[in-house]
Amino acid sequence: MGDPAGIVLAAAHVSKEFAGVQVLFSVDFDLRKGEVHALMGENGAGKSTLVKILSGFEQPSSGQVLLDGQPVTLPPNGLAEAMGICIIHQEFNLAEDLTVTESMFLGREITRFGILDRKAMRAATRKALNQLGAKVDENAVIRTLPVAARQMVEIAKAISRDARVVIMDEPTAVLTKAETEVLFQQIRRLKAEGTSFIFVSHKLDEVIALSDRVTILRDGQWIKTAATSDLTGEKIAQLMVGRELSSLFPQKREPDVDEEVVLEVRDLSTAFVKNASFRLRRGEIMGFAGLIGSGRTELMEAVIGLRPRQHGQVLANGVALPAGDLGAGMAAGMAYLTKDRKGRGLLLNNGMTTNLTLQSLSQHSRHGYLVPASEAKAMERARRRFDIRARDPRIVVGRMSGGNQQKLLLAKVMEREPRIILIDEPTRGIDVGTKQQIYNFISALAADGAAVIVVSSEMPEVIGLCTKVAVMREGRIVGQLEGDDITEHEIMRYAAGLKTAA
Amino acid sequence: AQEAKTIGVSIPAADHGWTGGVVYHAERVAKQIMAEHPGANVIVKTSPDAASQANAIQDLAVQGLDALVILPTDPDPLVNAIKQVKDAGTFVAIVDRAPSQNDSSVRDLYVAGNNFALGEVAGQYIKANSPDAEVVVIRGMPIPIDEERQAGFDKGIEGSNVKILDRQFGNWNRDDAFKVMQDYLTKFPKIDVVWCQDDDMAVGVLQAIEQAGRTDIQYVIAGAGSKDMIKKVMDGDKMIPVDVLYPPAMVGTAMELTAAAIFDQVPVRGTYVLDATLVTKDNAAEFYFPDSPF
Amino acid sequence: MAIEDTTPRRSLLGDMDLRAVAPFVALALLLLLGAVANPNFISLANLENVATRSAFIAIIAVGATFVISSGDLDLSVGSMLAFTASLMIMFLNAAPIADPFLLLLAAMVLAVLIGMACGLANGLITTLGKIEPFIATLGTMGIYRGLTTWLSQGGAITLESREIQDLYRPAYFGSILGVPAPIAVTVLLSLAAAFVLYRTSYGRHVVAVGSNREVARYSSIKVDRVRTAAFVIQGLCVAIAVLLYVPRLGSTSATTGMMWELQAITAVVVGGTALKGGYGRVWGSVCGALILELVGNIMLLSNFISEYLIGALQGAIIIIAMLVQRSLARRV
Amino acid sequence: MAIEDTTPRRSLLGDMDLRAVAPFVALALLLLLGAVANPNFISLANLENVATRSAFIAIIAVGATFVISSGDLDLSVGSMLAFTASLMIMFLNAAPIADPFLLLLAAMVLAVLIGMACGLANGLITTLGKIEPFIATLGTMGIYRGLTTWLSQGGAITLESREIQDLYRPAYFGSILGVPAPIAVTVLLSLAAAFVLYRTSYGRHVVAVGSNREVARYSSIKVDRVRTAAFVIQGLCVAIAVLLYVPRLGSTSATTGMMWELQAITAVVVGGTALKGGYGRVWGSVCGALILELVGNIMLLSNFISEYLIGALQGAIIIIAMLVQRSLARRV
Ligand SMILES: Nc1ncnc2c1ncn2[C@@H]1O[C@H](COP(=O)(O)OP(=O)(O)OP(=O)(O)O)[C@@H](O)[C@H]1O
Ligand SMILES: Nc1ncnc2c1ncn2[C@@H]1O[C@H](COP(=O)(O)OP(=O)(O)OP(=O)(O)O)[C@@H](O)[C@H]1O
Ligand SMILES: [Mg+2]
Ligand SMILES: [Mg+2]
Repeated sequence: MGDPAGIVLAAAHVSKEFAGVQVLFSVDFDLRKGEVHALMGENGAGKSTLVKILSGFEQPSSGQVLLDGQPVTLPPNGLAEAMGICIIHQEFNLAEDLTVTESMFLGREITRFGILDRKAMRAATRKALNQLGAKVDENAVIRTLPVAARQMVEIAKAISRDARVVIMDEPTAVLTKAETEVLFQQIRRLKAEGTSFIFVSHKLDEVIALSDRVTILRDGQWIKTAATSDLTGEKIAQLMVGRELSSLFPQKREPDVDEEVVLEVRDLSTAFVKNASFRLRRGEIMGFAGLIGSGRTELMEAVIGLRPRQHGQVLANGVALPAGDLGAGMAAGMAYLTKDRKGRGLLLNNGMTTNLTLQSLSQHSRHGYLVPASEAKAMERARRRFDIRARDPRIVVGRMSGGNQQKLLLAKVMEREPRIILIDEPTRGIDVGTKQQIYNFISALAADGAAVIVVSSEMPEVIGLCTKVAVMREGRIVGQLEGDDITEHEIMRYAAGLKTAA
Repeated sequence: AQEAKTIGVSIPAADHGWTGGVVYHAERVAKQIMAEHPGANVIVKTSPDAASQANAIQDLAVQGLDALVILPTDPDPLVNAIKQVKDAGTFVAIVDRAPSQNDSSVRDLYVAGNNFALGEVAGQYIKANSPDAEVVVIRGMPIPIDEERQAGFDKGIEGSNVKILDRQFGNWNRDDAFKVMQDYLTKFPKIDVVWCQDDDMAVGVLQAIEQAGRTDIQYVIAGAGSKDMIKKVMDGDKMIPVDVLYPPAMVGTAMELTAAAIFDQVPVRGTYVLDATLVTKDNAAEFYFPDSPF
Repeated sequence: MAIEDTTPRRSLLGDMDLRAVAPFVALALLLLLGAVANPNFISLANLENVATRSAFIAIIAVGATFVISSGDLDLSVGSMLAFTASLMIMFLNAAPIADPFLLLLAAMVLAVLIGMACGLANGLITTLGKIEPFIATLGTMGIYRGLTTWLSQGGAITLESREIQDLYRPAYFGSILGVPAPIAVTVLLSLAAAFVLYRTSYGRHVVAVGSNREVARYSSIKVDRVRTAAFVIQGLCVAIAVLLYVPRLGSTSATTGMMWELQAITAVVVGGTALKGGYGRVWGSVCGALILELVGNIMLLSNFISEYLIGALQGAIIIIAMLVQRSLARRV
Repeated sequence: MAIEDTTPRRSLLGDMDLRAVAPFVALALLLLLGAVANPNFISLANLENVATRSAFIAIIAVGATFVISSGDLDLSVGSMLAFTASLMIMFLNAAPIADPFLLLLAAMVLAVLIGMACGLANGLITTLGKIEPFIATLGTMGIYRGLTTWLSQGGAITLESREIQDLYRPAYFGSILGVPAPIAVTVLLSLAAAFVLYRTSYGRHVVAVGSNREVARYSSIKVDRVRTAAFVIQGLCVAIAVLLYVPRLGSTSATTGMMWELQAITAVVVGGTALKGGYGRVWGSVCGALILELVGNIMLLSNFISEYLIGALQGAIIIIAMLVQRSLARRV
């Protein structure tokens, strides 16, 4: 058994179309034993589709999947796991009502004499989570977990299954650097044991650090497969986008010292966040860094009014906002972009336009009724502004590629033309080309006088974009950095608790 | 002073005109009995279906009964429950609807409303007044009471040329009867007589006929004796020349007999059959109670 | 991902897109079946009868479309109708206003207010009380029906004044430009409802709330308010049905409107609205009500069917209608 | 965030965690209320009566817990009971086997098979036909009830043989170790059901399917099979209820078991199971059935309430019970 070249899993001339729209064009791909093979490409290039085909969740329209050199038809719905192929989907695939342990073993419960062996399953779950250094309670119900913790559950589920091939579709999109590091250690360990990985990511540095080979797709076409050592970040980006990329981040622009303060948070506490205070000036881009579960999301949601606050004040343009009143926050020109785009951001069963205008309908109504033409115009504008690509304009949002969903969500939030913008993970799952566009966009907003908060787990993003960075740890703002102090090293020291502001 | 005695009265819930009348009369007579016999405690309970009526009987028994008067929603399923009470030595009176096993092992007193006769009297009237009529029938709900009425009706028209065009269920409900009648009117170009065996349904039937503007229908025979229909008979309404009496007051009769049995030791065991009186213009005034809800 | 294709383009004449046509095809098939069963069936008079009497369920179903699209359910509509109609008749009987025309007008306003108040109660119990709508409205169903029974003391509540009756009759039996009044009212109401559901922010919010409450909340939609308003719209529709019901039989009892809630919900679902919310079709619901009424009509007009089996056949036909609808919807 | 803390630890005695205690607290409050209303209420005889007769709804509700947890709904249970019981009685009356004991045994097996077949039909129509369970089972509700009407030709079907009746009586009226048979059956069935729901892969799959069909499908769970099996379990439970129903009432008609579906669903939801699926509580459902029965019992025993208002009060009490349950659930 086994291909001479040690090729475990391969795609040969694989094409795929959905309802007449072709998304993959005769793509070739092969995965060697014990390698990490990165798959890269713009949003909508077809990466997720390709890995779904390689794990049986989709069948190719033409072409073949080869396992150990033999053509196979992979069984659907995760049954390919029995053949040693395991996948982490780009979007979460967990039932909210189940516990972590129940999710880990769903569909392959351990039983003794037909009775669930719950103890054994709990222990195995604990072990898998510990390996990843994840502080997630194995008895917690998925519904109560933050996004990143869910991702850790997904990862734990996949790597605990003794698979020969593990496919990870953007596993690190919501992880911070620290968690990513632990994950990479585990991948390297398993790789040494002979497991093969397909790794989909938009984070170039991760790809270069982890992968052995890289395959690049563009618009559903295979472009290049090469050893990672032969490539650089710029080269990959150029191959993906099809053009030269200049520097990713625009020039930083420090706002004037006596520019007015548009947002002031005083001593705000929620169930988890304690005594957070910060100020945001007109034209400023402020970053929030921290580890998973450090409370950044909770703080932002309390500021905008999505969560009750226990005490503290939020002043927008000097006016105090009532607690827990999102409407008031919005009326004050604020907007919040959630990180959980599937659960809280977009209506997956509706079209793009419905989603785009959902929180700005008043702008499209005349005498109380909606004007479809006006909505269509807004959609057209958003499509150009955020480079939203959908090959079928009537597609329901849930079927769009992850990155394009993110762009649509960004467009939705920007529709109201807010002046104080809180963005949680602005570029989650977005390709480098578009990232650059989004950074430019944020920068332009600030230059235009808006104030922006960027909550991000991507260190370069915080460093490259922000003129001020707050670092959170266990619900508290433990440090604020400005100017040249904003370095990866400094941020990490605060985030890890090695340093606290006086 | 008289000793304290409890009479339990279990009747169907007031979910329809006739049963509404039953509740009215049961409560009326209950007050009356308690006024006449200072020691009497009469408890009236209603139940929507057989199973819950079986429960209600149990609940009454728990309170310690000396007598039980029951008008069963559906008699057969209640036999076991009634027997339990009877076996405990309680005086039992069954009203209106007889179980298939209806002897002294089940009850002491049976006040029979006569469903068979209700159908029969209506049938006989048609046979006598329009022996060649083409009749449409609107039935109630598919339960034994309705079946008995149909059998009685068939007996009543036996030997005449009366032709039954169709029988459909109107669920003892005005709106459903309205629909069924509308469809009959579409289906049959000529209808002479409608037998709808219930006054509630007659309301819908009359409305449908009026709306269609059809003049071929000679009359409608309903039944039970609601005040609205008796009034029509009294006023000489051509469409409602007669009504067949099926008085909800029979529950009161049974309660009075039961009170007599347990307080005054009057021997009232056995079967009392009520007539299904034909109410005509001449005797209508006797049966008109404007204050009754039914 | 549980993604169904809910096509976004809708014109004012509603959801007449390819997929939404399915219930109308089922309707057409039924009409054909009816024509085979009995030649009288296809007569204008019969079809007019059927359409006219489907008006009650259709009007209630239009309201139910809002409640169901927003992800809720209202089981109390039948008893709400009985309750509202009873109060309206009692008001007319009490005649606190001498002028019959003004009295009638006042009674109609009263009915509308009562209907909306009942809807509001349902909405508040469901949203503020955070009780499953199924249970909340099962509870209020008991309450409204119980109150009706109590008001009627188990008997009937009948409109007494001949004058009012004659004045009011045309509201049901009259016609507007040759169209029977109930049909005209249903069409106008549906137009208005389709407008609200497809062409206003509120309608969009209803769909968003039914589709995903969290997404709606994060989009600064007042979820509880939208849901409650849908219940109030349902109450309004019930009141409109009452306004047509009272002139028809002029009387209510404890059985008035029994099981109508199930019929209304069935009409809505047969019409293509998803019970889990997030997608509503006003005209589909009206079509569903027509289908239900036609099924009963065909049964009665055909001569082959034992009266005992009618219930069974109705059940079977509903299932078949849904299968037809589904397989069509999948094809287009 | 709409985060509800669904505590994860479940023991075999079910879902007796802190939050699941809520319905039992509501039950305790009702017991208190009852004791105030009538001194006879708290007597052992009365409580035993109530518990005994809540058995029908409790047993059906245990089955409904599976269907509802898996995200479906079965409205046909009441008519399924009538249909199965009718066939069982007709079989006993036809007496194809001479030996009464064997005859009875055969009839019981037959009832179980019929119940399961009815459940299977519901499951297949819902899953293969891809019809909303609400509509699919509303359809089969009509079918089963219609067939019952037809079998009884509009009348009643009554168990004739005295011998069989006497032989069968103890199944309902007898007791096992001093516990009335229906209570014993309910407890044993609930234990078995709790075991299946909480301690087997199948139970886990039911909850997963109810929580998120797509996730379940992606976890290589045969979603349709799990859902259909839940319907079959529901059918089995209905059949078990029939086995107790026939010795108690010995007779069926077209109105047998009417509205029981609503009672069973109410019991399940009052017991804490979520109607949208993904979370089931067997013991909660049994407790819910007890609550419903107690409400009726208290009404009957208290002598102040107008007959006409009972329905209204029952509705109100259900809403109050849910409010109590919810506010408790939120506190703990
Ligand atoms: N089930 C589907 N039906 C219709 N179109 C689909 C479906 N799944 C994917 N597509 C389309 O296929 C194209 C490729 O999507 P895919 O998810 O593979 O992109 P991707 O490379 O993973 O992008 P991203 O980086 O944004 O995740 C997109 O245009 C998407 O809209
Ligand atoms: N491991 C964990 N398991 C369960 N809950 C957690 C965990 N870590 C933090 N939380 C909870 O998460 C909330 C704070 O997380 P929040 O999402 O605000 O943090 P964050 O910094 O935005 O991180 P993330 O990257 O996860 O979004 C708090 O309610 C906290 O109790
Ligand atoms: Mg992707
Ligand atoms: Mg966060």
